[in-house]
Amino acid sequence: MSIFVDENTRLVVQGVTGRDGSFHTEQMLEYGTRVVAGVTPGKGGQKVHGVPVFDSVAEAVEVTGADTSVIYVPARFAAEAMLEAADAGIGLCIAISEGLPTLDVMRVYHYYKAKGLRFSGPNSPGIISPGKAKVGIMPAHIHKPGHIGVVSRSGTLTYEVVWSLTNAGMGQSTCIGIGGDPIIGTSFIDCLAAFEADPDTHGVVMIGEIGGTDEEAAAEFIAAEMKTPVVSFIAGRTAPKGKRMGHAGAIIAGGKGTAESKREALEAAGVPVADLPSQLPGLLKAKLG
Amino acid sequence: MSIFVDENTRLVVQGVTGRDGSFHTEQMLEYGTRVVAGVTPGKGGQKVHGVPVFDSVAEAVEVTGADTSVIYVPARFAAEAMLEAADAGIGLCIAISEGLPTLDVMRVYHYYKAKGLRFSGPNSPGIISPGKAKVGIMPAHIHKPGHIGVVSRSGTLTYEVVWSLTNAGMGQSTCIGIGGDPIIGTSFIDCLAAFEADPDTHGVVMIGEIGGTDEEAAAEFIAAEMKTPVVSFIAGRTAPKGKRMGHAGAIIAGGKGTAESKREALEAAGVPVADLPSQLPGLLKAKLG
Amino acid sequence: MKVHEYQAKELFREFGIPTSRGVLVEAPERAAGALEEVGLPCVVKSQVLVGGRGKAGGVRFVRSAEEYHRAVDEILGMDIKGLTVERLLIDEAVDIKQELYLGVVLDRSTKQPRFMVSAAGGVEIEVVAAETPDKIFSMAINPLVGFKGYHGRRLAAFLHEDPAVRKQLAKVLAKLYELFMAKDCSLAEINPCVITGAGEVTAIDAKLNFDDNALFRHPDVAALRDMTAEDPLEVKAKEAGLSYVNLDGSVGCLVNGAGLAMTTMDLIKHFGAEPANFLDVGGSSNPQKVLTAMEIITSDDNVKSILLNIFGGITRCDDIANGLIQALEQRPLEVPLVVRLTGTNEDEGRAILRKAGIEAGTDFDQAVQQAVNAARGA
Amino acid sequence: MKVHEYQAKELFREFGIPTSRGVLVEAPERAAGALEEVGLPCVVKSQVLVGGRGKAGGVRFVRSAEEYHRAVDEILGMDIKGLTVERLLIDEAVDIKQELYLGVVLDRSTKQPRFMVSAAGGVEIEVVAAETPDKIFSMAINPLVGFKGYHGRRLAAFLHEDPAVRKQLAKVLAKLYELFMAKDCSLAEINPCVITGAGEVTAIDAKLNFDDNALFRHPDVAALRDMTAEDPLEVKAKEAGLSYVNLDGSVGCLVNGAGLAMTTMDLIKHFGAEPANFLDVGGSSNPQKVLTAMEIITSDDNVKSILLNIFGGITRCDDIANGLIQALEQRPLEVPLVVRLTGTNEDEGRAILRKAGIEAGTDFDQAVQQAVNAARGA
Repeated sequence: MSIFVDENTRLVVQGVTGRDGSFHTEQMLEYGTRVVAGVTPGKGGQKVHGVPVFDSVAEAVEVTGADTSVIYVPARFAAEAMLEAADAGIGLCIAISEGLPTLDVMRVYHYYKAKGLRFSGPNSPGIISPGKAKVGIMPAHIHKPGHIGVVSRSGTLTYEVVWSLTNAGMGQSTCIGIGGDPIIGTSFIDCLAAFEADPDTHGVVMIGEIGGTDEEAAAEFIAAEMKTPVVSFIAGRTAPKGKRMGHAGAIIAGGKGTAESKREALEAAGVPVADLPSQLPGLLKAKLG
Repeated sequence: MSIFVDENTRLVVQGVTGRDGSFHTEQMLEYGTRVVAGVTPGKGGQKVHGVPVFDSVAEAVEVTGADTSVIYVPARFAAEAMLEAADAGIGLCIAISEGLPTLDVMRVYHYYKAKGLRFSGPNSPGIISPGKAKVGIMPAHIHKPGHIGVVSRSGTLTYEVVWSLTNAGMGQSTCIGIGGDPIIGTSFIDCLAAFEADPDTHGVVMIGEIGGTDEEAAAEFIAAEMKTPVVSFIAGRTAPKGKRMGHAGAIIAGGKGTAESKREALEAAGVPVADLPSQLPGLLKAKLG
Repeated sequence: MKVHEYQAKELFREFGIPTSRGVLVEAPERAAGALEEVGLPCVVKSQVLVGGRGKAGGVRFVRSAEEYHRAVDEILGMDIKGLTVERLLIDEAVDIKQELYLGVVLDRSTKQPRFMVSAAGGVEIEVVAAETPDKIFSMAINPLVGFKGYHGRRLAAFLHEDPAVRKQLAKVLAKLYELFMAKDCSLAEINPCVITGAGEVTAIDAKLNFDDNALFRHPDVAALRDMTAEDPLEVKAKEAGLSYVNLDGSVGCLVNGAGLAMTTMDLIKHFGAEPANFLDVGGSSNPQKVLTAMEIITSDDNVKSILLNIFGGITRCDDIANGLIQALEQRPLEVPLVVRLTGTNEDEGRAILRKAGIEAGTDFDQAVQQAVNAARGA
Repeated sequence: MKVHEYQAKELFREFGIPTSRGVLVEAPERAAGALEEVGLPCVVKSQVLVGGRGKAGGVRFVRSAEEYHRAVDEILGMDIKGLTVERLLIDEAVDIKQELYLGVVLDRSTKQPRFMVSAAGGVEIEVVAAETPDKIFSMAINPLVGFKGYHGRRLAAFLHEDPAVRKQLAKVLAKLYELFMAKDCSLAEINPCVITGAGEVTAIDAKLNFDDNALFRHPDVAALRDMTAEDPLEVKAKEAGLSYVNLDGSVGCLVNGAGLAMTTMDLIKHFGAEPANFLDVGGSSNPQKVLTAMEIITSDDNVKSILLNIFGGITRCDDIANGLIQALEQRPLEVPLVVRLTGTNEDEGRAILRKAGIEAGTDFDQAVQQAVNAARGA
């Protein structure tokens, strides 16, 4: 098993005719993901790497039965694309686009919540269940099917960690980039709960970073609810306060969101926190026994 | 048992210092309803018939543990009062006020839906579970505890029917006026489902009227989901088309919403429809066997 | 509340919806000036608050000045479904290539504004819905999020092939939604919305209904009310806060509550007469309302008997009784009165009436039968 | 993006929030005119984009013309936390009876705008939060419904006893929410918001932060950016679409992805040196970005070695390699360069570099250690 995406996922790519959308559609197809449709307003009727393009998500869903969407549209149109997916009956929307206005994402969040739907991201690398489906922009070859769940606020740092897991012989059930923005649709806790419920996930790597208090909340959740072993890494120990470190969400503000506070909370919850990403496979092996 | 309100209901009266609010607070107290608080902005600290008045619903909930609210505030402030109740954690809001702008109620509806809360009304007489609690404006003495559920879009017509049930010796589990506006918070189906789930409700009287297609939808629900016997009366057989009959919702528009269409749908679902309200107790007795 | 086509078009223009250009004519002497402004050919359109103007001969396309003046003469003052034509809209003749239907209504079942659009414009949408339902595309808009670009694109794509026309349609649809929400409409309709030979999108008719309950926050809309186009008794009732509909029967009725009032009408018919009116004095009534209600009912010459039917809830029976006594003092009745009074403060109410020599009953069926018999006997 | 107090106050006035009256002075010769306009006593306030101006001596209350001119002379050109004071706001002295704190922030955990208010205004809210948390009242606003009357009443009731003051506060809070949402703020703060002796509510300081991602739809706000108040390298980076933060260490780094860039910094420190910067070239990078990034890093004299650390996803290793080659052609390096390249199109990227004589590694820890050693050896 795996979480959120798998071999049954029927994917529609929003922004399929753009540079990134087209490139990654090809990559996802190569990986074996069932990309059933693409959407670009005004370009309905075209094909991209053999995938039929529609003018609207609603049409794409009607014709192809798509159930999951991935968003590659430019930042200023991305929130609307997410709303379009929700209105078209898409159950899971994975937003790769970065640079979305925060208040737009906030409104999208409450709309999805009201409808009981899920989105992940924005500003995320996507979700991959190795050997089953890849939805996003992560390089495929670093992954390997297996039993470790990976959840992270970062993109490339996740690849780093996944690569070291794969090199250590530890395949992954599902790897999720939840996104680096202050407001995201799917939280650490959402993913941890899903991993906990997945019998095929035997251990979890959680990669946090400075900013916000989601890692602290996750620590509480792990202590209270999880039997699956979790190990962690927190980026940003050397980041100065008050400066945004690239990700809109990676900022130590009002004394909150330091790497130390997160590390302390996690260690108090029994989660080993690595100094270097390269230490994670070892910590995990020790935890798994 | 009963539905929606009972002896455990802790009621806050919004608009408690107004003419209607104050009068009906006294009536509800006399009936034995646990009116624990009143709210009128700017009048916090006063008492109305011994009930403490607060400036906000949030304070009222904090101090008194109120879980249900009833709204007597003027139409143009009523929608906001309903939102205030929702934000204060009130689980059921019963709106008596009439004349609310429809788009206001529409927004309130979607907000309540998003929060998973329930409101009833507006433009309704309220809800009474005879012998337990009365929340609204219905005259108490016409009711009698028993096993018949009554649900109606009307106010006074409901009293008429309840009175004839009482006179026929058939007490009521709960009587609900769902309101006469085009958009209401609690539908016939919501009430029918609740009555169906209530072991103490042995039969149901559903009182519809012209306008909309809620009675037709209810007929489908009854046919598919209900074992409890239902009888019905539909008001407005003589109403001309295109003219609003008092209730904002009572209008035959675009050929839809006639009394005949509702009657046919109900009879097709096995629901006897009375010609006169006074026939309802007899029809019900026959159904209950 | 309904408004005339010319008023709806003014609101359209305020919200940026393109409309045909027209001039209002309220008196024959203005007709020549209007023609000069609009030019030939043009369309002479009666402004009445009722559907089916065209079929009734109230809309005429004219090519010459002679035709024009004949049309003005014939249509101004014409009777359409009981309403006298007091105003004409002299509208430019648009080069129509295609007629579409665009409408927004309030969808009661999903509690959302719902767009209905069709490429089969120019006819009543109910007819299209009944005969060729697949020619209508319908889409509800969640009001918490509003009308977005993709809604407009989807609707426009159903209506037309041409990308340039689609773009214009999407814009018009967005504006129509904005107007619907901003002005508390219950209906906003462009039928037909035409595509001209030059590929321009234009509204050549316009229909807007407004939520009466929201008029307090739209004084500009409330000011558009055309009292002359409404039944004077209904206007008087509305001003007094009463719901009143004038009907053709002989039994006048004054009832509290819309449902009970409708049922009272139904029972009058059931027992063999016809109701003269629907009248709901509303909840929380004060004596003044009863006074006005009695005035309205008694000013209808068809009324042969009056039934006062009250089941008190938020309405108190003593208030009703006081109002009735005052009304009878000011204007003694010339027709029989039957009173049925029960509910909140019924004892107090009945006592007040008894002092004035009126015996109020409590049984609904009985009271209606009495009123019906009284009307027949008269 | 941050703006100056005087700019924030202009936006306050645009949204109807009462503020103290002030005049901006950017050159000493304008000081006399400003004094004439504002009058005595008044407050001379440095306009710098950093907190703690007061403690640093950048805000002075003056009673006489002499005091005023001395203050202007001393504060204009003053250094406050590394920033030179280029502007003064000469603000009227308000008769302060009470100082409140009113703020709206984005609450990340509930994903809603959150009001924080306190009757203990005039000091940093973080201090109040840490020392006397019960003096703060906090309330989140659901953005789908917005700020309603009851929100304002509840917040105002916490802040003050007087009904007239409460009414004013509720109005100011509503306007502050409106501004926050309309202009895509991430922070909107009035500290202090004062109650004057006459019972008037006035903002005498104003702080607004804006969401950089939303500036495209607020050209008026974007125009307020004070480039002179920002690090010139950071400005250049921002213009090129790069995230860059200048730091004090010796190992310059160019990384794709914020998380990996932060981790690279952490590892540099872990292996015994200090990072010279944070630099994320972002996703979907083009060669031009790498070129600019290299320019920025090499223009920092503290840099003793450079680490290029790329793990390709949406970023393609060949794009990065091409950008690097171009950069090196335009400006040969004077410090050692360590390249670590892996991920999407890594073979192509590595081949491009190999042609230019650069051997790229794949191991993260190893690459950082090499760069640290290189910086130390230099």
